[in-house]
Amino acid sequence: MRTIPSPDAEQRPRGLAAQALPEQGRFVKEGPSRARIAELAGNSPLLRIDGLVAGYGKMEVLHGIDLQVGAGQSLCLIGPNGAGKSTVLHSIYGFTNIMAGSVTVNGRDITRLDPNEKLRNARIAYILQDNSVFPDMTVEENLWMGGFLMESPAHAKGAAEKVFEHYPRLKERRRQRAGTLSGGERRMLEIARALVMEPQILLVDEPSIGLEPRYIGMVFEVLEDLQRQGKTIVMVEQNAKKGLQFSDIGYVLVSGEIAMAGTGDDLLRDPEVGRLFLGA
Amino acid sequence: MTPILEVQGVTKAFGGVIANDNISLTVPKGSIVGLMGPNGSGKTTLFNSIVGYHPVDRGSITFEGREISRLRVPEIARLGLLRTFQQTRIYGMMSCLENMQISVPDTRDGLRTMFSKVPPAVTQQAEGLLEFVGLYAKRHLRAGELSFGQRKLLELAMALMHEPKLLLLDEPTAGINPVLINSLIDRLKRINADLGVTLFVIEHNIRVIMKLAEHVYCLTHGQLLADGPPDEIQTDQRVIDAYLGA
Amino acid sequence: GGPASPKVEGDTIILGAAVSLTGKYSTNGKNTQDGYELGVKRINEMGGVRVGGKYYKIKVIYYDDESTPARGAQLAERLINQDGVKFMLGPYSSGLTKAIAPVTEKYRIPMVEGNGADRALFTQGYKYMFAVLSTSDQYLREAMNLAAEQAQKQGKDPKTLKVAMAFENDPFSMDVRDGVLEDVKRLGMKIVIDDKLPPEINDMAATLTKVKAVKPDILVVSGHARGATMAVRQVSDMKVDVPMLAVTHCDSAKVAETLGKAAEYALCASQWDRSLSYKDRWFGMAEEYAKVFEKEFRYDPPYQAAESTAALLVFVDAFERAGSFDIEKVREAIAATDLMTFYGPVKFDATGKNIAKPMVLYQVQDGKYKVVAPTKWAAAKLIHPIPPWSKR
Amino acid sequence: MLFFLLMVDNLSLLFNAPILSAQLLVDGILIGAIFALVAYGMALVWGVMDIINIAQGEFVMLGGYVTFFLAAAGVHPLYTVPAAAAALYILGWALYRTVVFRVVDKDMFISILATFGISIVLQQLANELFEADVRTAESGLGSLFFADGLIVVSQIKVVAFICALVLGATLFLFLKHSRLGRAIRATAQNARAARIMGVNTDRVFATTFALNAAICGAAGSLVVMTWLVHPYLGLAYTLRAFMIVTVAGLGNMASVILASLGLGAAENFAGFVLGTEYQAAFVFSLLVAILVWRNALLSRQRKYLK
Amino acid sequence: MTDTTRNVLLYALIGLTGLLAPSLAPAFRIQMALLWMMILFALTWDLGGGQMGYNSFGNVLFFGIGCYAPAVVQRELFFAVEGQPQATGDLATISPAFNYFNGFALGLTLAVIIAVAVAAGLGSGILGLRGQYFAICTLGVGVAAGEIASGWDYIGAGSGMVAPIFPGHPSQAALFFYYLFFVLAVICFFTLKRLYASRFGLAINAIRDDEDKAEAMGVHTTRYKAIAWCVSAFFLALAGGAFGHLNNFIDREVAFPGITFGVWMVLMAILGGKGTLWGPVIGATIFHVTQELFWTYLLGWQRVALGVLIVVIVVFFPLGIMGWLREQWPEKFGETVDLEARAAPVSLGEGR
Ligand SMILES: Nc1ncnc2c1ncn2[C@@H]1O[C@H](COP(=O)(O)OP(=O)(O)OP(=O)(O)O)[C@@H](O)[C@H]1O
Ligand SMILES: Nc1ncnc2c1ncn2[C@@H]1O[C@H](COP(=O)(O)OP(=O)(O)OP(=O)(O)O)[C@@H](O)[C@H]1O
Ligand SMILES: [Mg+2]
Ligand SMILES: [Mg+2]
Repeated sequence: MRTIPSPDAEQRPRGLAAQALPEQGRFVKEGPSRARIAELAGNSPLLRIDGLVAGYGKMEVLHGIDLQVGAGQSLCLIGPNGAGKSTVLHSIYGFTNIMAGSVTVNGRDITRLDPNEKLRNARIAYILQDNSVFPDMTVEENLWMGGFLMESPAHAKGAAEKVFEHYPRLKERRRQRAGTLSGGERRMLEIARALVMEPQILLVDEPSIGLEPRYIGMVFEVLEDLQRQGKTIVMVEQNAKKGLQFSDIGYVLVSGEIAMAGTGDDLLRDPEVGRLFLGA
Repeated sequence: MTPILEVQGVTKAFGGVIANDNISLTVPKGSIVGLMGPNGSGKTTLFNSIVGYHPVDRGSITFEGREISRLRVPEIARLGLLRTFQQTRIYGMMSCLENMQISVPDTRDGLRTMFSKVPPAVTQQAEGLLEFVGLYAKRHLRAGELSFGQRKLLELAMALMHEPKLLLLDEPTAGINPVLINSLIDRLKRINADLGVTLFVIEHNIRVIMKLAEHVYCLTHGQLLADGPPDEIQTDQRVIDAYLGA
Repeated sequence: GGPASPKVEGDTIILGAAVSLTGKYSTNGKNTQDGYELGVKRINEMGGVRVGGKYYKIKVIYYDDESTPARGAQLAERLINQDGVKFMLGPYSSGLTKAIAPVTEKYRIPMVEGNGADRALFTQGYKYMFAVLSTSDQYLREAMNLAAEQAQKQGKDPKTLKVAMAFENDPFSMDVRDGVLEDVKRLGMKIVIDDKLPPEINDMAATLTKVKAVKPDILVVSGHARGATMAVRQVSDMKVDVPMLAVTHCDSAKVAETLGKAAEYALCASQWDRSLSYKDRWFGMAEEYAKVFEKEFRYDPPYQAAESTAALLVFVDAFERAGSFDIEKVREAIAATDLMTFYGPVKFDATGKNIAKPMVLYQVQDGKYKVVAPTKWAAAKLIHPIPPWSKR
Repeated sequence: MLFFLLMVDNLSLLFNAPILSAQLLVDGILIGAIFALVAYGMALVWGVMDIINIAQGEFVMLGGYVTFFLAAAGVHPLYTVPAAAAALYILGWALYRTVVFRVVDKDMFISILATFGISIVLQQLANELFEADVRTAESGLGSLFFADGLIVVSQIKVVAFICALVLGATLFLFLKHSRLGRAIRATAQNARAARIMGVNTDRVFATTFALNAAICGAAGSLVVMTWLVHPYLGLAYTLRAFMIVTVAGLGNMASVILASLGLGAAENFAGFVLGTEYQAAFVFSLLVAILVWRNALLSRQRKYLK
Repeated sequence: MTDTTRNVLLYALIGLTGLLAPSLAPAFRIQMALLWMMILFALTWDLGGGQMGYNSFGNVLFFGIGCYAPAVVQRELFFAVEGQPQATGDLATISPAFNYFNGFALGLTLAVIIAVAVAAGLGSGILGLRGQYFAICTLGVGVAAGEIASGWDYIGAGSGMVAPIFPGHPSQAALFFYYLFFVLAVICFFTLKRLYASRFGLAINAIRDDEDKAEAMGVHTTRYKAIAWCVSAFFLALAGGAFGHLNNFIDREVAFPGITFGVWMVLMAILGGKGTLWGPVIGATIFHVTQELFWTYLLGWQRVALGVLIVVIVVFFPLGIMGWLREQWPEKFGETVDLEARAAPVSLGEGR
């Protein structure tokens, strides 16, 4: 009989993906105060979430989230699988069932804005976690779709050309159907597409999924570049070390609640965070 | 060591793109072999060729000494060669537990097993595995309601449930929490050691591949660039240039 | 099953009918219902039916069978079981009648019908079903005879005549076809086309192309109202030249009115016509019936309506002669019917069909339906052969 | 027995008089053009909204009635084609806003059910309001004669054919190159991603559905001028459109046209040789055979039809 | 335990109602018999369409075979009534009960054999098709079968054929067919219940959710699909046989009612909630009862009302009634999250 011995908690935390560890739960109880959150955002938030309760259908996933990020700042959400990180981004964009709370940009309430108005009216772009290319369109057409809101198709095409310059690999494949791209190529296309409209706020859900090491570096360079141009970035990243290194602010999300908030570097240095969330 | 899988001169082109160019490699029985390479270098394509998703243009693929390059997907799967998908695939409307229960192999499917209820032992094992990937609490939820990473974990658990002879994993840790990755590696190693499941793993995460694999193949532009033990590969200049970066 | 005695509420005797208010037969189903309703109205206005010294009004319960046989059978069950109806009026079409007759027979409920003409109805040994109309094989026989006659007049042997047939694949039209086949055999003619039109057909181009190719002397078509419209319209569109075109249902399809010149010279089989000199005590002459009907429903009564009214009259007559609503007595009275109506004579043989009334044949001339056969009733002379399209 | 004799006769007739084949082919292709219109619309709605519109045939029927009533009121039937299209566009829009928008993101079968409900309602309302009489409208265009009058082509069918081609080409160019067209395609492939790009998918859906209804309305207008119209006409068109779209696939307008014309011709030949009673049976059996055969071929390449 | 008791009570209640219904409302026997038939329709359609994701529009094919086969057997063996102009006479005397039931039983057996054979034969070809290709093929098969039946003289072609009349009083006939349909529906229900509880149920669900994945996991998809299809054919053939004899008159429209029964099957299953065991039962009941009410009270407008009803239901209960309930109270359907619970330690390799 080949029995797998029950591993000790040190080595293999139980039910990590689904719920908080007992230790993680401790964080939740001591979740950051509003003041701390505001302070991290320099007390002048561009994007702000207050008391957000949201979920899918009847199921409540987020239980009162506060989040603030200032203009030109970057924020990284980390946490176990299923903690609700993607749900936060979904909620900002309006893909979830929002039961309470509000999302504001520049003081303007956008909670009830339709998803398709977010880019036009709030200049928020979103890179989804799961596959979102238009598979039966060519790479080129996918990029043109990125510029759908521009005044004319010619504008969109021009903008797409500019983006192509940064992504030679996509350029090589510009007439290939997007559905036939490899996993990493798709990811690149999705990222590139979100940049066409030059958004003010960028929501990025795990940009590095499926990317080769060199490209991960490259993606973070691109993001850095964007931030330098004054864009605000909210990111989810499982590659938490990279994410926190990059970000000004880091939040730890556990079981639909903010467990910790701090500057990226603070969190990186915190040994508890390291042990429980970075897998160090 | 006897090879369980032998790929010989496999070539696969899509129109102009040659995704696999004359690739030959072997996976020894009972080992853990890694496959890495830049995006679009043809890793997933190779997996697809092996498990029968499309016909190969040229070359031969043998599994336990048996030519399988002409067989169809379910036939190959029933030989004990299983794969997970890079773009995760689970049975969305079924509960997680049911997803696990149906993943028990079909090989001994007489009419009787077909119509019999799921044995308690199977359920127990399914629950155990779910517990391991942290989905036990959600075992009665529909799999379609899981988060991205949870789906990935479920798919992996399903593959483990099957206990195949050879398991091809396509980026099993992409999008998985780092803490969990550690124990996954652990678990995969144990499965390999205790149950003799041979593993063939695509990974971009260097840390994972270094910890896991005994032997690594590296592809670029559809061609085999290098192969060897992990530490050798990690320091191979060609691999660094083509893939790892400085 | 329901109450043992016939359904009489106060001084009203209740009859039941399933008719096609929706579905493919709904035009003719409506005609049928209107026919019944006119009869009911007239009888009730005249005081009702006198049975056993007392006057009873008449009422009919209707259901919509949606032109589907299965529904028809269920509705008959419902009328008999739930509504307690003991006397039934027929539905529209042979198919529906075929579906309902086994039910009425099973429950021994007398049914008088005016719209099921397929001969197969009368070979089942049904004892409770009576039909006031001529059987469907009769519809186009007159046309075949005319064709033979005309051939002889021109000094041709009728045996040289080529016949093209296009019949809807339903019980009624199939029996029309059988009638034609029998005559073709009798007269020694040759069949060159034998197409069966599926009920949902909307286009006859394939058949008509064949007609153009084989140049028959007679083209016979039967397919209820839709078949008539389609045939007449497409023969004209495709400029198909045939010396004789004979169709059923063209009066209820109003081909002369709606298709104008295209309908000219078409022969139409009819059970009845307003110009006939039949007469009864309820409506008077056929023409008077037609006028009352027009006034009530604002359209020319097609024969389907007249038949239906006649079916009701048969019941009225039988009730009065039986002097009771006893089912068996009424059945016997119906079987012994020998009645003259505005619609024509009614007398049933042992199988329940009316053997007393002949069919008539119209020809569309100058946009009007003119009776051209049988000679006894003819109001106009047959124009034969039909001039080719190039000369029209 | 008689059946087989006649069938052999029919075949030899075709061999002896090839001109008949020409007539059948021409007729079939012209009929096919009408199918093509209806099928386009279906493919569009199916592809973009993931809805199989069962009320397709009812739109055709209503378009026919628009023409019929306008013609009865004295308008020349040919001028009523745009009117029918416009009327149906409005109806399509209204239906989307009241019913279809609620089911558009649901399982495909839900939408089948909803549009089936709509189709019954439209059909029965037509039966109640317009009566079940069979109606036609006379275009007054007459016919063209070829080969000494052996081939007759009614001009209205030619008009229908040209309409179908022009509409098809326009639609193709529109989808391929216009902004809205690209938005429609993007929505079809990944609605959520399209929304993120700022596409108002709801409006795209409404437009698509209304556009489809308009196309069907135009087709119906042509139908009543060529053949006839009655409340129960719809099913035949829905079925054929469904068939065409399945064979031709969703994305490809050219193959929709080809399949439609092919279907028209196949029906005509089958009707001629086998008799109309086996026309439908033949066409449907052929369909099954083609699909099974194609699938079998693909399965050798480890693929299947999709 | 409480759950089981509740279930047993529920079944007992329904069973009892089913058994007593014909005596409680004798006038409605036929309608109630048809209710059971509708339930059977919805259940068998759901087996393919709901549970397996193979949406068939051609299930009437098996129903049609079922209609015709016993009628043909009756005609050939015992009752020379149909289509023979010479065979007149008293129906009561040429329909002795013994022959009637013998012929009927024989006919049903034949119907089942043919239907299952046809299902197996056709299945090998068209079950390889997916999605809409499968749907259109089944539609094609259903239509073609109807057309062929209406051209085939042996079974009466377009004129149809007549099954012998039930030997005995009509009310007995109604009773007989009522119980026949009742028993059929009950057997069908429990058969499916048992099937869904087994590996078979999981397998066809997996095929529905992602057939590629199921294949890749080595599930014998072809075998499961064929079996599901044959089970549908089996029950539909029996239903058809009973209906043909109940209706007496059989023609293409009765036997291959593609746009009535054929569509209703789908409607009822979806209305109740496809992919569930009870959904089709509930859907069929609601559909049948409302339909009958509309027929009675909305003469001529009943189809309009039906259409509106369908639209309204679909708009407000897009997941069907069971689906809606499940969404409202997921926990009642076992969709629970128990954060505290933990599984027993696993022992690999001991699972089976
Ligand atoms: N469509 C859905 N319907 C119902 N529940 C959902 C749905 N999507 C996600 N959930 C649930 O919401 C919770 C949070 O999901 P979310 O996708 O936000 O997680 P996450 O933190 O992004 O995880 P991951 O790292 O795996 O992507 C999960 O427990 C999941 O089960
Ligand atoms: N069906 C197809 N048609 C055309 N080209 C294809 C097709 N499938 C894959 N390709 C191309 O083949 C190349 C190899 O793709 P593959 O998916 O095997 O890459 P990969 O090594 O798995 O990359 P990644 O790490 O990004 O997943 C890519 O350039 C891709 O664009
Ligand atoms: Mg996520
Ligand atoms: Mg890959």
